[in-house]
Amino acid sequence: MTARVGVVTFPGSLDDGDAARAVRIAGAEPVRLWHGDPDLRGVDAVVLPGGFSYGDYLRCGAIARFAPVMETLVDAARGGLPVLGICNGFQILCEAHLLPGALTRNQHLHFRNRDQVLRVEAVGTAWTNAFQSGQEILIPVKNGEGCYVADAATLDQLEAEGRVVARYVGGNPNGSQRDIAAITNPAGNVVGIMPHPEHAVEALTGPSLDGLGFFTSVLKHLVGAPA
Amino acid sequence: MPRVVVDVMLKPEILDPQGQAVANALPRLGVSDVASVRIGRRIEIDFTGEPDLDRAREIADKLLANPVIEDFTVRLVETDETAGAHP
Amino acid sequence: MPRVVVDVMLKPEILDPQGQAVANALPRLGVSDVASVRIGRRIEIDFTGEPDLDRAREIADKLLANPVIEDFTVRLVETDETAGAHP
Amino acid sequence: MTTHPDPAVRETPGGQPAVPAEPFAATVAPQAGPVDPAARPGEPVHPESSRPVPAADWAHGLDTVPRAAETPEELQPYAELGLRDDEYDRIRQILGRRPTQAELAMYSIMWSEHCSYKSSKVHLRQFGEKAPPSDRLLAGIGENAGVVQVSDELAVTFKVESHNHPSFVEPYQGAATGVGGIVRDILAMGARPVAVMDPLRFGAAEHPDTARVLPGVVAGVGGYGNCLGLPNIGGEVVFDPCYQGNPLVNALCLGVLRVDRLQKKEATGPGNVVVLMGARTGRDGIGGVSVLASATFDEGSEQRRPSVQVGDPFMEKLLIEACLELYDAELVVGIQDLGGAGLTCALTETAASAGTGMRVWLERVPLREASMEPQEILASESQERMLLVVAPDKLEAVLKTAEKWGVWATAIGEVTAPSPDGRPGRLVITWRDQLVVDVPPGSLVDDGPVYARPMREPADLILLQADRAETLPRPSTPEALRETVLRMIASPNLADKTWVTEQYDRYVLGNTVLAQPEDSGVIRIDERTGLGVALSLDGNGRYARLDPYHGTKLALAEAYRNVAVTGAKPIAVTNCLNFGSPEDPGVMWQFAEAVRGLADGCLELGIPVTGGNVSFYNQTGAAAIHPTPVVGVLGVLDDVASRVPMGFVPRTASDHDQLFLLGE
Ligand SMILES: Nc1ncnc2c1ncn2[C@@H]1O[C@H](COP(=O)(O)OP(=O)(O)O)[C@@H](O)[C@H]1O
Repeated sequence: MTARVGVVTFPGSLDDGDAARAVRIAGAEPVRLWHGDPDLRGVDAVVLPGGFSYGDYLRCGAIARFAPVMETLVDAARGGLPVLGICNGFQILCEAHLLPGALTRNQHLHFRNRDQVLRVEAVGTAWTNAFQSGQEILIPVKNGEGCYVADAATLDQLEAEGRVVARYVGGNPNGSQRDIAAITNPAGNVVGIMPHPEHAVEALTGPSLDGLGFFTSVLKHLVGAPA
Repeated sequence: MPRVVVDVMLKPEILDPQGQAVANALPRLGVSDVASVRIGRRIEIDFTGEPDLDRAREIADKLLANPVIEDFTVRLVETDETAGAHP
Repeated sequence: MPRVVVDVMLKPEILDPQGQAVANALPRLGVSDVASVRIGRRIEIDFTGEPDLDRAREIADKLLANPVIEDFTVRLVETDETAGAHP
Repeated sequence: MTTHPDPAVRETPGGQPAVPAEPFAATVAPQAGPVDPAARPGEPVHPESSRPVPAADWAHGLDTVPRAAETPEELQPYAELGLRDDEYDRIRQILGRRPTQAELAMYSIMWSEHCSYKSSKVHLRQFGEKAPPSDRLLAGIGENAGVVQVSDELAVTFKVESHNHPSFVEPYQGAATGVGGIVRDILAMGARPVAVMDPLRFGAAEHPDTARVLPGVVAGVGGYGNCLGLPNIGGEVVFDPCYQGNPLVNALCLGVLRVDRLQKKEATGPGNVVVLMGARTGRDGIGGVSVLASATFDEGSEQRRPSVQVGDPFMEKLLIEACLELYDAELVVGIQDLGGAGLTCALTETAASAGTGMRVWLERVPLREASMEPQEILASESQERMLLVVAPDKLEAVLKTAEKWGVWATAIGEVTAPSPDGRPGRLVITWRDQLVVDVPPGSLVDDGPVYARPMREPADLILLQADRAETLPRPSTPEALRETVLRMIASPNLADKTWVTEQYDRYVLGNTVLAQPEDSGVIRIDERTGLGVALSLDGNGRYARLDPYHGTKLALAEAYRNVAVTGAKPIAVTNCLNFGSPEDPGVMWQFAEAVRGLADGCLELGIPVTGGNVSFYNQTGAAAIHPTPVVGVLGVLDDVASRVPMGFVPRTASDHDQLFLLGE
């Protein structure tokens, strides 16, 4: 049976179609979820896509967090449902307190889009088990508010528990503390990542195919997961 | 030491999409008695010596506010009244 | 009618690149006596009825500020004191 | 010599038009939106003609049609609004009385250079006359944007437009709303916008004002385009002192549609409902019209300074999704974006193109500021709005869709029949029961002035042309050569543009096959078949200054080559003509030559101009910018996998590529 992976569309979501395409290319069935509908439609995992939900006004992700779908999703994530937040999705996960810390304005104050090398460090999560520990991958980064911040105790804890999923290599594009590009929750089912794996799944349109690993990981995870 | 606070707000006739987005979100938090929300910038300036209001006004005019679409006010505030001091 | 003003500032330990950019630009304007600049948000809330400080505090806590990185204060201001009213 | 247009004035029907009883007044506000006191539906409307004008309205200065008829000699600030004596006389002739304040504002906008193309029309005709026959062209010049069929099911639409002056005044918002405006043009054709490009020109790189304008413009283009989720696939950044004070901010949008989703702007079908959808209307970019139009009536008007348009890309994104859903459900009869001339342009163009009339209850327009007056509402350039024409039985479904996406949608009027004798209908607008506008819509859209402006080759041209490149000293020593190379590398015009292009999202939508720094952007438009299009925009003001005819041809040829080398077949052209004042015979000559060059070039290459935009008055005092025609070429690739990128592909050591130089 093919896994069903939900992709949530908020008003202002932009990479939702791309996330659904990546899910499809990875071999799963994308299921579109609507911000105003709390029903998760029985999906096996959920992607919160990139974009500017609610225009990113006030703070990125601040308003999206109160969408009806988020109420269900927060509970489901606490219960172990794999959730991947990409860019704006990462911001929403932090605002919803599923992940610690916050994403703030890039230090150089500009939106920046470039192809970025990352080092995958935590490969035990639901979304990164297809990678080798220490593997370097190339995927696009594009954000205006991607600078990850948290207090020192939180950062130390993330490091100690092996919850830094990926770091920027060869230049930090936004000033993120400790070059953090992606983190996970203690259970490893919720991952937030600033760069965009869904834009690196086809040779024709991306800088590599490295992004596909995130989507194949969750399929592998689901096969191994108890029903 | 008092600090200078510059408040920069969009002119009233200028569209404030941020404020509008927040106002539209409030009913979902169960808030229905808000008529309007406007969002601007609050800028806190600490001088090395005595705070200098005229100087601050000049900075605001040249750098902090965009006079085409924004208005600003400049005032002195005791430091313990400022937002940063209230955890 | 008085209006509620919520000031949201980054916590002191959080880096404020915008404030820093302004501080760095000041010497070029001939200003050398500014020690620091911090930039936050000023949010003006008009209620349909009586302004409700408790309600505003709740909105600020839930939505307007992110407690991980920001502090806020809530206060009542007479409308003619607000930035928008000063051309 | 300036020729005055032939004042072929239609007879004005006497008496008051029959005002139909109010059909319905429905508003939906965004689900979670605040209550808007100005959008109160369901108020009874009494035709103003049925009762005497209350004295109180006179005191308020509301200028109604009956009042205009009774006070023919009242002074009106038409000159301040940019209308000439003869143009004002013509309006009086058309109406058979003086215009009301609101009507005056409408004519001044619609007869402006910007909207009426009064100086360029006589030249632009060549694009149609010289265009090769094409069976691909589904919509051409005269529509919001040209539409070209690229497969049995799919068509693409593209257009480039300028937002030069607003971007000088307020670089961020000017550029942002420039992108927003062209995106709505594309949306109005029935297409999903899928990419943007931005040809930009600034003053000298080291000039202090460039440090204000350039970062703001780039942030604005990025801020709006990124937030809409449109990949930016190319553009230009050019520095030249001639653009100091007159930066050029042109924006192109590309859209894709199913052939059977092509939308029309015609307000057909009397009884159909006119719906305003999108943002509320505020005092944005009124350009002084309202203030001036009411100058003689209202002393307090100085406070209402004309204000800058502020864009809300989030609202536009919702508007796009809402419109596309309406097209798919076949819920609209006609649609038109609200651009430069706001409601005035949308109401008159949709009615005029169908020959119908329209009855509008202006107080139903949702307002941001309750104190706005009729002429302000009609002139407002508030962004993120569309005008829909909807069959009555579809109205509810339309309002539901708007509600789903959280945009305002309000029935503000209805389409009325042409007069029984076959003449087109009239546009009748009331404001709180008072008749404020009663005009033949065609008189604003089609019967504006047309000028054949005087033209003269600029006196300095001979001198400029005599100063030939061949006479410049050549580097003759290795040292001098090195010097030249370093100087060229250091030139801002040749420098790497990454600082700009990194601020744009090129990946969103996942169909970007080539983007900057490639010569052309390439977008896949059909994932199934690999069908795609290539787009390139080029212009060279310095060449055009030396020889506008050949300079324009060169721009066309460059864009054409850029598209061709990707492997695409060029099929259509768009253009944005940025010039100084048409009242300067030298500029007018440059313009005419440029248009002739482009039309001839397209004829030789066998591809049609499908649309474009003219921006005049890019000048400070007597100093005009270089004539700057920007030409865009679109090509088709049957399979984007076969595209040829410009870089050399790394090969294994034994397998070298060979290099050839083609041409002279
Ligand atoms: N330089 C040009 N070349 C070809 N067509 C042009 C040019 N300038 C304007 N047009 C056409 O004239 C019509 C009116 O232009 P414009 O007012 O910019 O359109 P809109 O009403 O969509 O804003 C459009 O169809 C446009 O394509």
